[in-house]
Amino acid sequence: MSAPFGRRVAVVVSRVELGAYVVLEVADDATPAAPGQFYMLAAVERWGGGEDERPFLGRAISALAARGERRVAFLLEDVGPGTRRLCELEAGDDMYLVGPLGRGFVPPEDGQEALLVGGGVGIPPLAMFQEAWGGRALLGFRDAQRAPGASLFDNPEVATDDGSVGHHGPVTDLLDRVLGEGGEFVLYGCGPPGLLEALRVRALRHGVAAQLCLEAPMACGFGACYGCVVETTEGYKRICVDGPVLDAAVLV
Amino acid sequence: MSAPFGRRVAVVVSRVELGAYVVLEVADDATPAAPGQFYMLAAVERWGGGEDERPFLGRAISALAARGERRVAFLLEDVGPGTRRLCELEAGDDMYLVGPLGRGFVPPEDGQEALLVGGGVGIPPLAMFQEAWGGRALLGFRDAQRAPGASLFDNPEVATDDGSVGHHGPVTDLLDRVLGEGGEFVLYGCGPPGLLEALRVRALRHGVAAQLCLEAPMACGFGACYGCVVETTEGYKRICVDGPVLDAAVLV
Amino acid sequence: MIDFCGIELAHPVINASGCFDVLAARACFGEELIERFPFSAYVSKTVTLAPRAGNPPPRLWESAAGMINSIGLPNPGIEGYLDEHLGEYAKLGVPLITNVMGSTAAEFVALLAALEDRSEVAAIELNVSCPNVATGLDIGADPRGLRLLLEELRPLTQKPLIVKLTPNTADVGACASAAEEGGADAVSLINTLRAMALGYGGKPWLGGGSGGLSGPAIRAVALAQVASVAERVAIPIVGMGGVSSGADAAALLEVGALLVAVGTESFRDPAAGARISAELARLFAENAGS
Amino acid sequence: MIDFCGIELAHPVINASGCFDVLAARACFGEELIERFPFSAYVSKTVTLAPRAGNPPPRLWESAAGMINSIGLPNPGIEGYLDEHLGEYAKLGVPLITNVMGSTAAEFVALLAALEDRSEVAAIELNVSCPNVATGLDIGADPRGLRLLLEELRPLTQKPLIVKLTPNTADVGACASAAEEGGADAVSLINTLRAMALGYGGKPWLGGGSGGLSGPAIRAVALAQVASVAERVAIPIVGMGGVSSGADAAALLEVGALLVAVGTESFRDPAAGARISAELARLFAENAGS
Ligand SMILES: Cc1cc2nc3c(=O)[nH]c(=O)nc-3n(C[C@H](O)[C@H](O)[C@H](O)COP(=O)(O)OP(=O)(O)OC[C@H]3O[C@@H](n4cnc5c(N)ncnc54)[C@H](O)[C@@H]3O)c2cc1C
Ligand SMILES: Cc1cc2nc3c(=O)[nH]c(=O)nc-3n(C[C@H](O)[C@H](O)[C@H](O)COP(=O)(O)OP(=O)(O)OC[C@H]3O[C@@H](n4cnc5c(N)ncnc54)[C@H](O)[C@@H]3O)c2cc1C
Ligand SMILES: Cc1cc2nc3c(=O)[nH]c(=O)nc-3n(C[C@H](O)[C@H](O)[C@H](O)COP(=O)(O)O)c2cc1C
Ligand SMILES: Cc1cc2nc3c(=O)[nH]c(=O)nc-3n(C[C@H](O)[C@H](O)[C@H](O)COP(=O)(O)O)c2cc1C
Ligand code: FES
Ligand code: FES
Repeated sequence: MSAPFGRRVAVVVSRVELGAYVVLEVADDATPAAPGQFYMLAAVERWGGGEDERPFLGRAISALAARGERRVAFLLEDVGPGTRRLCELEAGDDMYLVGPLGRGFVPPEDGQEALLVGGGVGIPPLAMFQEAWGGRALLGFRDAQRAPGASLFDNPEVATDDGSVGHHGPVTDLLDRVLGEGGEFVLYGCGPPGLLEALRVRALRHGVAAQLCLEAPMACGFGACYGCVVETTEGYKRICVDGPVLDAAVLV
Repeated sequence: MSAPFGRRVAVVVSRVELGAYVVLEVADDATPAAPGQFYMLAAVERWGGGEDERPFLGRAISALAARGERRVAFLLEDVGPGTRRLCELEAGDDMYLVGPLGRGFVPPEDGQEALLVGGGVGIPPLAMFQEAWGGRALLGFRDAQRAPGASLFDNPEVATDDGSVGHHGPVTDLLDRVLGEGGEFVLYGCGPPGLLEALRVRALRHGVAAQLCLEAPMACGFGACYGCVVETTEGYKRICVDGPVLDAAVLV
Repeated sequence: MIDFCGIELAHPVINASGCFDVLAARACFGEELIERFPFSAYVSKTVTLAPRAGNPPPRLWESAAGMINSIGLPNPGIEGYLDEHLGEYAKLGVPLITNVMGSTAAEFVALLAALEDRSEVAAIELNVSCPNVATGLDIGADPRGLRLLLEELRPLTQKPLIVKLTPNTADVGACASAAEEGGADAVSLINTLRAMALGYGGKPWLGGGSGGLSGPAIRAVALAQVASVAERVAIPIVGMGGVSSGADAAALLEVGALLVAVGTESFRDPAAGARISAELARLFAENAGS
Repeated sequence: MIDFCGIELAHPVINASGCFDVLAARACFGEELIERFPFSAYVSKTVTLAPRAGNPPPRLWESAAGMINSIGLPNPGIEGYLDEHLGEYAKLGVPLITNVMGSTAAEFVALLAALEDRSEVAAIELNVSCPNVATGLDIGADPRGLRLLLEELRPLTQKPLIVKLTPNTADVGACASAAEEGGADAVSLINTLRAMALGYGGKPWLGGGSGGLSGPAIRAVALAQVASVAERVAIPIVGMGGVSSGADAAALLEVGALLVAVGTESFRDPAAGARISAELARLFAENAGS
């Protein structure tokens, strides 16, 4: 299913704060996104003029959910001028939207149990995954301001770096426990680079498959600029079109 | 009286729409401005990212009034990305302020009658003049959306281009009538280039003095860039430091 | 219809080389891309003799009103291009321009030879200006060398040769003039300005060390360079650099360009080419009316 | 304290030539300007032998994250400068650098002679790079000519000579190196990039026809040029171009500048120099602590 060609204007229909995160719901009647797909977003008004006279380019943001009809939702954390401006948007504001883009997760085969391992603002693709295909969610957050992100999941197990909510330590502690219990697992991961690397190593060690949702600075999101590459066993791959979800086995 | 050195942050305390214009009142306890002086203004947040990725530089805006204590007011018309952003500011928003800058009007001598001839968004220096030193206000506006600017004056005579309010025609019609009545006049003018030129010509013709408040694109407002020059009988003069008010006799 | 070196184009807006990958775009946007193809001709990304992997990431830096790229010309090499890409591009239904870069004159000769009997290729753009590869820059910045290169290449092909000039030079007009004297059929400019950004800890951010600046930040530089080239040459000019609206495109045409290419703005809006060409048509209609 | 060509400076931030007129600023801001003077040295606007009126207005165009100026070097000529300005500048209490431009070597010789016995002048900056005046550009863009000019000028003065390089050149490193070989004590860069804008009706907006681009838009170009000059010369470098924060200044120092100059940002914030130098000090303190 392909995305509409070009950038369209969509209206923000709701803005909800979820701890340190902001959830924006946007009216859009294009093809719904699949779990792991993303959109390139920009504010229609005042995109620019922030820190270092940025943002200039759109920002890649994962679909959080295709809630109900003709809606797409996003989870945002203010980490720089682009996400700051997006986080500011209110219901009624206009947003530019390109997408859905990229290749999302492949669902598990019968008999396999999906382990969804997410960190911080990397959770949206996994929340959407769980909604579509189920799976057991193991989530890591920095602190209690971010742990409310877990409310997007059914029966999540939570770890926080500062121990304020759930297990005190990295989410990989939870994963190691589950992997230790044994089973036919497939790992689905999304989060900061360190977490993805930890998942890749565990997938190798335990001989389980892992699909990882990667990030890189992106200029276009549709394969035009060759800017978002990651090194794989088959050379550089563009994360925006060959990913963002890649099999851990191809990463080097 | 000199302006504080540097750019300071000031808070917008009120925003009122006056027809097509916006009046912003800003809290500031520096030296009050004299009639004809101006400030360089910019929004603290999101200055940039508008049309053509502008605004970038501050915008020269005349003081409208030093109303009450520790306040300065401005009258704005949205004519481009800079004034658009300033017009958007609400009470509580931060603004960068440099000023007061430039040389304002010199009050009339005893026995002289000040004729204040203003056009459109050029009226603020004249409103401030009238508050300080009196004078008879002749004001021209494009239409009924702009004519409410006249409410800033005592006993103004109004002309509009479309005849919707007051005299149907240019404000110079009003002026010609008054000049025809005879008297010891001094002209004080501020408005679009065409109006200023018409005032210069009439001042020459009737042998009366005229002080004109000029405009030019400005980068700095404090004489640093040499960008805002106008040709005079003594060569190029910087409008920001040698003006904005210049004697019509020096203009060529 | 515009006659560009004997090629008929429906409107004056084409893509800038390396800023639109139709194969990837088609995978993302499906047939709508073809039906609403935004450009009146399609310019390939730079092709070299041997395949290139490109520079290590990170390859992008967002700067004030623009971006810096250090992509490093990844491409499948001329053979891969001819075997895998060209046939697909031909389905677009617009004239195709192949952009090539050699690090020596002999490489350019071989590239031209490989393209000569491919009728799908309507014209060839010679990239003598890429700031990421030392050789491209050196040829393009030296008028004499550029003329000699063109004199060598011109007899080797029937196809129009467009020279993509480097903006990183003291006198771009002299370079354009040298290209014209050497037999170039058109010139295109500007390529990206050499630029750099530091990341955390003060180390160069880009995997390639430095890169090229594009986008609105360079628009006014592009306008000046196109204007000065237009004063020096009679051959058609493809103007580019920071074009993001019909007004920007109109300005380049006003100072002497025949075509306008859109690069970075397509990243922000994949259909930017079509929007810009529509805005341009509207501006022309307004001016004709007044 | 920083030792810049034997001159002691309190911090590494100075003004860019032509971007801060202390006499006008003092009229606007009074004694506070002197008490809180933002720069560790004061660089004059370019002075020429004869007085110049400058270009006809309009002289300014606001562009994406920057501005284009076509001021045209108005100045009272070297005599007017010495008689009316220098004495006032001397009251600032910081070392003074006089920026001069000649359209021939002979003019530079005369300018140096006029400055030689004025002890208020700590150093001389040679503007061989102004894009508004053809000659300045030509000398600065050609390494050989630049070396010859320096060889001629170097013996004529005891004062340090800073060469303000032109950025509108193929290889700024080669120019810097030529200046060093010719005897320059320091180089400064970048000057504005040649640029243009059209106004209503498609006519050039600027009274001077074209102008120079400055501000954040050129920041990444400045960083690349300063870095490439630093690889070629051992003499001190004054880096400038789009500096608007301590982080921008730190990046220029990181790639090899000894001082940083602030131009356009002073227009937006007259006290920008002081803010940038304070931010820089904070960054240094943080790094020293970590
Ligand atoms: C497929 C995908 C999905 C994503 N999904 C989400 C999501 O659902 N929610 C969410 O909040 N985020 C998501 N992100 C991350 C988000 O796109 C980036 O964090 C984005 O760059 C933030 O922009 P910013 O302006 O806020 O921050 P930036 O200032 O761009 O900082 C973000 C990071 O970019 C780098 N950086 C800093 N300055 C620059 C510069 N000038 N140029 C280039 N890089 C720079 C640094 O590594 C920095 O840590 C996703 C990213 C990808 C690729
Ligand atoms: C001393 C003084 C006092 C002023 N007082 C007031 C006041 O009280 N209220 C008020 O509303 N205005 C006032 N102005 C006018 C105001 O400063 C200008 O209109 C300002 O430039 C508007 O900025 P903008 O971004 O909104 O519009 P711009 O887009 O800057 O357009 C304004 C005009 O600038 C020119 N222009 C267009 N594009 C550019 C560009 N890229 N670069 C340079 N010039 C361009 C055109 O002539 C255009 O008509 C005053 C000006 C001066 C000099
Ligand atoms: C990501 C990227 C990749 C580019 N790749 C090429 C290329 O392969 N060959 C080439 O000649 N120019 C290349 N360019 C330069 C563009 O064709 C164009 O000259 C430049 O970006 C200025 O136009 P713009 O400001 O519209 O982007 C590239 C530019 C960008 C931003
Ligand atoms: C309005 C203006 C006037 C300038 N005048 C001069 C000048 O007289 N002599 C000179 O050497 N450079 C001049 N410059 C160039 C600056 O010194 C500086 O090299 C350039 O602006 C880049 O720095 P910035 O981006 O911080 O402004 C001028 C720049 C501007 C914007
Ligand atoms: S973001 Fe441009 S190719 Fe991936
Ligand atoms: S605005 Fe800079 S000198 Fe007047």
